[in-house]
Amino acid sequence: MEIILAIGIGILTASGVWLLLRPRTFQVIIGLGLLGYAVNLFIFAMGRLKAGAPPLVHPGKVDTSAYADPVPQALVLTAIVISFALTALYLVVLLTARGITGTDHVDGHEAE
Amino acid sequence: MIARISQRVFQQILPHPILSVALFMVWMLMSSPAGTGHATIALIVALLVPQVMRALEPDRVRVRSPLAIIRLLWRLFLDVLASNWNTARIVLGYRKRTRKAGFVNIQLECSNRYALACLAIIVTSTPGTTWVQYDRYSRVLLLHVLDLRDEDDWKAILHDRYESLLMEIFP
Amino acid sequence: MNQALLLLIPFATPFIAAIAASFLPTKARNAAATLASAASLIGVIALLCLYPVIASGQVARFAVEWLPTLDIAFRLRLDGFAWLFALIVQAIGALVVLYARYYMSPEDPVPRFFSFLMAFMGAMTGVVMSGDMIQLVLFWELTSFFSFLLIGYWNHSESAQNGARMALTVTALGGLCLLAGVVVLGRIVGSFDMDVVLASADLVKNSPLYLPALCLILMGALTKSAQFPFHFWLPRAMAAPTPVSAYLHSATMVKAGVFLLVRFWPVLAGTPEWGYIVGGAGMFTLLFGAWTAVFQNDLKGLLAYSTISHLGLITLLLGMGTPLALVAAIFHIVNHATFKASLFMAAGVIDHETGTRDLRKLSGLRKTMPYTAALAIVAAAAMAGVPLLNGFLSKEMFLAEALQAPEGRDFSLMVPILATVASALSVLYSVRFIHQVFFGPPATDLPKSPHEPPRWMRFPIELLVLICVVVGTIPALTIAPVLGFAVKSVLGDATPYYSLSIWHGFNLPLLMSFIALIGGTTAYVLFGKRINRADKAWIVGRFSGARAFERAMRWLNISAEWMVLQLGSKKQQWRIRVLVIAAILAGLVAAGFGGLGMKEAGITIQRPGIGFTLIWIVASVCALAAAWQAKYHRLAAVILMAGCGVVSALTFVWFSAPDLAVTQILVEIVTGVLLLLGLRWLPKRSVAMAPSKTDFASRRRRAMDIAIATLAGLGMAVMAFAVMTRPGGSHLSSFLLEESYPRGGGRNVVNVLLVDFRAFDTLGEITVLGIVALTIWALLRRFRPAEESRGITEQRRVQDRHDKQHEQRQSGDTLRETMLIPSVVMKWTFPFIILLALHLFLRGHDLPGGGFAAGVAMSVAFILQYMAEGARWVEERLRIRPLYWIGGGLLITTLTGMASWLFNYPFLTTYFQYGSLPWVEKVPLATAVIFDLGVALLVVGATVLMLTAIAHQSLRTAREIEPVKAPEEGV
Amino acid sequence: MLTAPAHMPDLPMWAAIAVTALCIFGALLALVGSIGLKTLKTMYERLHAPTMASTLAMATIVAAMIIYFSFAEGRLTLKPLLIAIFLTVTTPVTMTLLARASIYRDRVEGREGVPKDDM
Amino acid sequence: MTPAAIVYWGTGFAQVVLALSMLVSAWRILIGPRAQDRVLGLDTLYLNAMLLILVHCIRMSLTAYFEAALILAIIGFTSTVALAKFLMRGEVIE
Amino acid sequence: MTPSLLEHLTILPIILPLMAAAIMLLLKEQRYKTKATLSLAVCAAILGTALLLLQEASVGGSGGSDTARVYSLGNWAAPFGIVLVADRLSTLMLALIAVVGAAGLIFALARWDRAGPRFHALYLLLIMGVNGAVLTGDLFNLFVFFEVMLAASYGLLLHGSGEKRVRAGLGYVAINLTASLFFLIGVALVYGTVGALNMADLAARVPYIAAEDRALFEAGCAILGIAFLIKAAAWPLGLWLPGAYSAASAPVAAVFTLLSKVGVYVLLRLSMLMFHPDSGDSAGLGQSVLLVLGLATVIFGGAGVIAAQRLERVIGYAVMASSGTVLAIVGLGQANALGGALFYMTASTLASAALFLIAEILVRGEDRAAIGSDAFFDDEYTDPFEADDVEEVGRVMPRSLALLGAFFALAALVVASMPPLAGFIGKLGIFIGLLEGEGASLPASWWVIGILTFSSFATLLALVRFGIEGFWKRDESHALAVRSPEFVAIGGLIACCVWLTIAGGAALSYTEHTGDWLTRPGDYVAAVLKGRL
Repeated sequence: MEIILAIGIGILTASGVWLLLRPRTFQVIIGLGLLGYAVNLFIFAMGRLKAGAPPLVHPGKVDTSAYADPVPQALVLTAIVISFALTALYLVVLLTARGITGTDHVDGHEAE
Repeated sequence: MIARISQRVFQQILPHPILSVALFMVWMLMSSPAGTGHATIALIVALLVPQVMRALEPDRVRVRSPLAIIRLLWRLFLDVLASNWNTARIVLGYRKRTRKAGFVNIQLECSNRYALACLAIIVTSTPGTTWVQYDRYSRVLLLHVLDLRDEDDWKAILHDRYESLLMEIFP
Repeated sequence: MNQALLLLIPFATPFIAAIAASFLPTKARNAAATLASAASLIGVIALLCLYPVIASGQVARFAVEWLPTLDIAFRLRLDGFAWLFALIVQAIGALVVLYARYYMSPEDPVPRFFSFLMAFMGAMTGVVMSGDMIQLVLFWELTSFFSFLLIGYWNHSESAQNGARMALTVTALGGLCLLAGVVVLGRIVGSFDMDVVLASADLVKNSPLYLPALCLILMGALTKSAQFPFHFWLPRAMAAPTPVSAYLHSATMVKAGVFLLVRFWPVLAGTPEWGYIVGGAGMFTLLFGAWTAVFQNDLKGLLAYSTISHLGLITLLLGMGTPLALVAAIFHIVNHATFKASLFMAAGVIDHETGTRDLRKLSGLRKTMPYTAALAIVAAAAMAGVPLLNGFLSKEMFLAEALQAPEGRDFSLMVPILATVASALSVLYSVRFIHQVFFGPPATDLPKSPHEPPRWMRFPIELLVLICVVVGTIPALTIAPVLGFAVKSVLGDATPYYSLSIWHGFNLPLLMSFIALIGGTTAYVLFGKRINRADKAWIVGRFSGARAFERAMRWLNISAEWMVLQLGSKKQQWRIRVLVIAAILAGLVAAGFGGLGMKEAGITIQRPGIGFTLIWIVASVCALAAAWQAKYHRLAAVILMAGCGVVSALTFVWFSAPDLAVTQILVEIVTGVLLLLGLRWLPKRSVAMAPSKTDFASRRRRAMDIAIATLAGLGMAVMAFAVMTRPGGSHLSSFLLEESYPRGGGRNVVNVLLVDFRAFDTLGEITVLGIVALTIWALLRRFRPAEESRGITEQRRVQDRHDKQHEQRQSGDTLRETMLIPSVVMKWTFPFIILLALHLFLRGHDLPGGGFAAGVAMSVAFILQYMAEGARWVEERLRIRPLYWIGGGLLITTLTGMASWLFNYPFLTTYFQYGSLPWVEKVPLATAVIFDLGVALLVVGATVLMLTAIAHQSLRTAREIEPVKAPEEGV
Repeated sequence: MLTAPAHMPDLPMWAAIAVTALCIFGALLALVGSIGLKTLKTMYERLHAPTMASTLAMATIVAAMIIYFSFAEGRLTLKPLLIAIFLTVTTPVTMTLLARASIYRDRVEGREGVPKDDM
Repeated sequence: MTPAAIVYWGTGFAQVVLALSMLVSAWRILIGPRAQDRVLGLDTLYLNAMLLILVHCIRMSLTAYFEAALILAIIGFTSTVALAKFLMRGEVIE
Repeated sequence: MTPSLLEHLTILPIILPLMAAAIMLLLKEQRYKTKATLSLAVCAAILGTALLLLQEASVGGSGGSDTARVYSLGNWAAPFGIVLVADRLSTLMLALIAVVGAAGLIFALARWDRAGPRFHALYLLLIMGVNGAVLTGDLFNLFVFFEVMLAASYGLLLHGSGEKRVRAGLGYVAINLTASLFFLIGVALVYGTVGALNMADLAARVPYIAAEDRALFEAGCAILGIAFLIKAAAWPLGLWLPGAYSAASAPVAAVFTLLSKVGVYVLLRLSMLMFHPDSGDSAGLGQSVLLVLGLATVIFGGAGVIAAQRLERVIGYAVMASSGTVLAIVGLGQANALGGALFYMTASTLASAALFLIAEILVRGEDRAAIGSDAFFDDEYTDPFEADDVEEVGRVMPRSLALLGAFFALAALVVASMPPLAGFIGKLGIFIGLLEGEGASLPASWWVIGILTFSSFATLLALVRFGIEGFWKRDESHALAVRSPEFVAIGGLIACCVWLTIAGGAALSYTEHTGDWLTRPGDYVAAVLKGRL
């Protein structure tokens, strides 16, 4: 399982980074989105993988090893929200830039 | 007079009684295992949420003939089974040569939006038929059929099996 | 009056006067002048009052603590030499003020002038009286700064601007070096206290840091005193008003450099390094300045180069390193100040009265300005070293010292010869100055008809010339005692015997003096005409320090630009590439190139499941395809990205993170809608442009990007794998799992984390969401879409036209028909989604869900309505005020947090109780629920605001562009 | 080898077999739907394929879930019905919209095999 | 073979089949050829994902993941609607 | 103020602006007056709080009686919940933020707050984010506040709109989003290997990390460091800064000077906490990188200052250089010089904020191309002896211009760290600190001194050029319209610089004790964790 997820994270990262380095704003936003997934999964992976053990505890004595680590999950939740917000922001900035500068190049003007 | 007032009060409190019932049911299902507490909440929800719907001004739903609904559902169930079977066969490559897909134009009679919506759900829920386009003025429905053996056959199926029942339910 | 206060007066009064003057009205000429002269006179008086103390060989001190941790204090220290120098500064200052009162035009806003002048005087006094090396540097730089302001007083004149800037550039650079030098010196000595430093000569000279300290300090001194090769700023600084030149460039600022040399003489002088550098610079400057001065056609230019030359002389003397030379140097400092200041003033008078300073135009002024002529002649004679004037005395001492130059060196003979030549040159330009200006036929083409200046404008010159004469004739009665304790304060017990008498008998120095006098005069007679015709100085005229400086500056500028271009880039791609490479490198280097300790950690791997593998193949394919397609098939990229999102949600499900899965799915949906809303405003990118550039460079760039991307992916994969395969679990998570229910009141630990343990994170997170929504909304208020996507979309145009072509149809029917069925369903899902949101909200604390999920679900409900019926329709019916939702949400969360203050608990402390209302079974009643409500409200508001802000653009542009007819032809 | 993980509750054999069979049947049907999505020739034909997943496949899996959790939790659990209800209601929306959109696009681009109608 | 084991392994198999089904629909997204095909592929992907979650619920004997599936069922269609509307009208909200 | 409220003092700088911003969202947009008043009140309150905390921190003294004020949010003690920590360093930052923030706000009241919607709310939220970032003692919470700060900064950068801002915003947002991703990766790795998020907890655990986990942990820290270096605008990661800052409206640019300093602050805090000499195998991690990059940043900033063609860009590069200075000192690990560096940072931040404000007034309503477009010394010098046509009569400078000129000169002196103002003291503190003890035998110390001197010189050169352009070459047709709030804002900042100079002893002693405090991370850990581990 770990190897699959690790490879998956790697591929998402690679695709994201590739897009991040492209000259078109839309490519960049998609790249940021993919990187966002990769990073979220990466944080999630830091809690180790445990199937069928959601951190929903029962009252009483808790066997902590029977549950997945809740901390990375909480961090990922926050990260998801923030990356959603910032993706939206970048989208609007890129739209505005496209409108004002007349190009969708990341520099705001076509490369010479 | 009193009756009318009470009717209006009733309408104020329960603008969409069917919706309220549905909401109550759904809430109970959602929060199962549900005890009295959830029942209370469900009641409150069922009373309050439809008030929001007032703002959206949907057409009022009037439903008659609950028996027809059950008949419809049963018929639908059988058809879903059958059409799934057929479609699966087609997908898996049986009858590759003889099959012909195509569009069918069907003149509909009912114009009630809810009836049409139900029809659309039915048509789409049965694999093998897809609701493509409906012209409001001519009431012509464009249907796409995966296995078009006979156009008239389809027209008949739609008319007799569903539309009539739907017109019974939504007058 | 106590001593400390007396010390403070000459230092502080000028500054007070400067501030006071700056508040005077612009035309208050007399008031400003009075103020300034009063200030300087007070200073003079205070200094004179201190005379008995100083004359007795004491050192007056005053100290205030300033930076105790650095052992730096504000210390005033007045010894004999400082007293002499301070007196020069203050007294000549008073004279210059008087002179300037008449010199400056009535239209000039002189209060500013006097304010700067006083500030300069204060700074200069500060330099002189500093008892702390750092403080010295501080005032040193202040003199540079105020001289900059004074030179640039006529700030609209380009030469003033350039001159001021050059002066500041050179002297400030020197000052910075001086600072470094002083810090090093302080480091050697262990203190910045001047007394301590001056007493540590041996320590300094034996230190390995001596040479750097010396070089740095000399940089400061030589730049300030306009020594070669930093001399060039001085002539340019002549763009200043003449009183400024008279003050700064003869008597004070340029003397600061030699002052510094004298000050540190006991500590630094006497080594070969000192001799070579200081002496060499002085000698060269002496000759170079004198030679160039000969060829100047401008009065002030001549005086400027002469000043350079005389400063060279002083520097040379100091470089010799003998006590007697030091005496001569100090003496010449005083003499030069008097005659040069008076000459500058005389030049100013001439300029003022005739309107020109050009030696070639001026002629025969002795007729019209006899009195000024007489004064100028005496002063110039002092400059030339004519006997019975003060210049003669110090020059004699100089020549005598030149003969004493260390023997046994190859050039020991050179020094006296060159000194004589320099003296002769000095005679030459003095004679030329006098002859050209005052003798010969009266000039005819002067801009103004010359006459004597006002009485009081001449007074300062008279006074200074008087001093020249008095000192020159009876030195023993006038200057000797002062010079005595000044020298003693520097040399202490090493003070040599010297005699200030006019007549030492026929000796070699006298002979050299006469050779110089005669040689100079003869040279003028022989070459005077040719010199007048010369455009530039012979031989050295081609070399221009200013041009070299300018070239250096331009080189600096160009190389800076080059550097910025080479070390940076305006291209964003480049910048991001650097970031990514940096991160990869950082990871690689820090992790020690793969030494992740996998083996030692003990790997525990779960066998990969086929299903899981398959869904990740899906995600990988989607990701790679999205990377491939994003340029030309944006929609495809969005869809593919959504595919990745689904898989990542599934992964969360797979590995026990239901909350994450819920949130991920919800966010996925909203992001999708958002991107589509945005896509409407991005004009199609035509594939035709695709193969525009596939040249080598771009291919290489792509290859590099692929390499970077691969490396980054590999890095992440390896790190993720390395962490995942080692045992996990932290004390943090154990605590949270254990305490979540008993102390947080919730079974869903993730939710308890979000609303209780780490509620502060959530508060910040929703704030981000709110801010972003606000920003988007603000930005879109002035949105101007791209040219190509203005107006209504192509699809709509086609469909509307179709509707128009058919009689019974109305515009928009196509849409209505299309949405007929969907809108029914979408409308009726509204209450059910509300239900879902409510459900998610209420169960959040115990089961997956929570405020955020509820909020997003709720906003999706709204969006569905917007999609079903259009923005206008919805907003006519539902009054959504997202900003209020955002504000309200924030307020609720914050107030919930603050409520715990009432019970004297920290912010965001939650309170919970398992309530048992009579007919409702156990429900958790936690304040966290209210907090979560705030979260939900804000999320609804923010999400709806973001989406509708973009959606409204369609309405707006449609409104704006409506009149424009769509093209009629063709489908 | 075939051991159940500890978290699985016990349930009668017939129920287990029913649950398993329903699940597998549903999954296979969904797969057939997806295969249809891949193999069928035109867009309109492909539209039919996923409907199988959203109707019968969904229904069987929901049924499996109801059976399973009714036993696992010891009481009738109808919650999964919600999925059936909502999915049935919402799927047609996407399908009809998609069909409408593609027919519009085909017409505008003048493709073959599409009823001309009037556009 | 306990009943539980049967269910566990049976659902495991079902998951593999569903994942395979997702892969096939992803193939459709990938090759298109037209935008609507991709949208349809995505819709199917969502659907399969939902079914996968349900099966996972059974397999893990946990209802905790059910809400994720429920959300997909109730509002999962939003993104497809948005896509379809974008194709049809060129804009999502008018 | 009741005693109980005093306990909550630490959190006020965060929630006051948040509350005010929330209330402002509920107010109609036209109610500028109300909003302005509210903003001012909040800024004043923050300033008051900051000063109170500063007072409290400075009383601590150097003799080990220093401690940190720890505020446990949600009443959850340190390693488990989030804590705010107000120690000497964060309090200093807080005060700096309060002053610059107030000045920017006052300046904006003259006209900028109406240049776009919801200025006040965004502005206050930015302040909130910055305050939170310096106060928090939790790594992930730091991320959240960084995002608050950045999100607000995106909004404010784009405030007033216009092509230039949008174009700059595009790059700024993309770069910072990337940086945020790095931040997350770093935090995740740190958690994955150490299992802690609280900074003090981390610091306590670093020495005991298992050898096999250390490489991963350090990789996480390194990536985290890259993220901070991006924010701190270290070369070559901070190339975005001059463009972004110069595009922003003046009051925004003024507060932006704080943002890069927050990056510096975090680097300082974390490297002092986690990689101090006693922290086992990780001691001194990344210090040499900080040193080299810091010096490179100073050089690059110096070159940029000379090469820049617009005053705002000059200031932007100067801000970069000042970040680089502090980074280099952190990297050098010379505790003695830290005090000077902190002092320098404070002074230069104040002054560069003032310069941004002045720059905007200068270029207001002027043709941009005309200002400073020429090369350094554009053509051959006009010889003062050859220019005949110069009328030798000074021009009357309008009071506003003169006053502004004085402000400019003072601010320029501080930024260039020339005597006599505060910047000089800071740099002097650095120099002297570097040469104390063994520092003088390190070649790096000498490099630092040389490069810092160069950057001072370069800054002076450039600022003099622009001062001449802006004040001396100004013809009368471009009269300056300066409103009183603008004067108050600039004057206030300058007054702070002057005060820092005069009270240099006390201030420097504060920063030096802060540097000293930072070298004793054990005390910080003890204060936060209260002995619990």
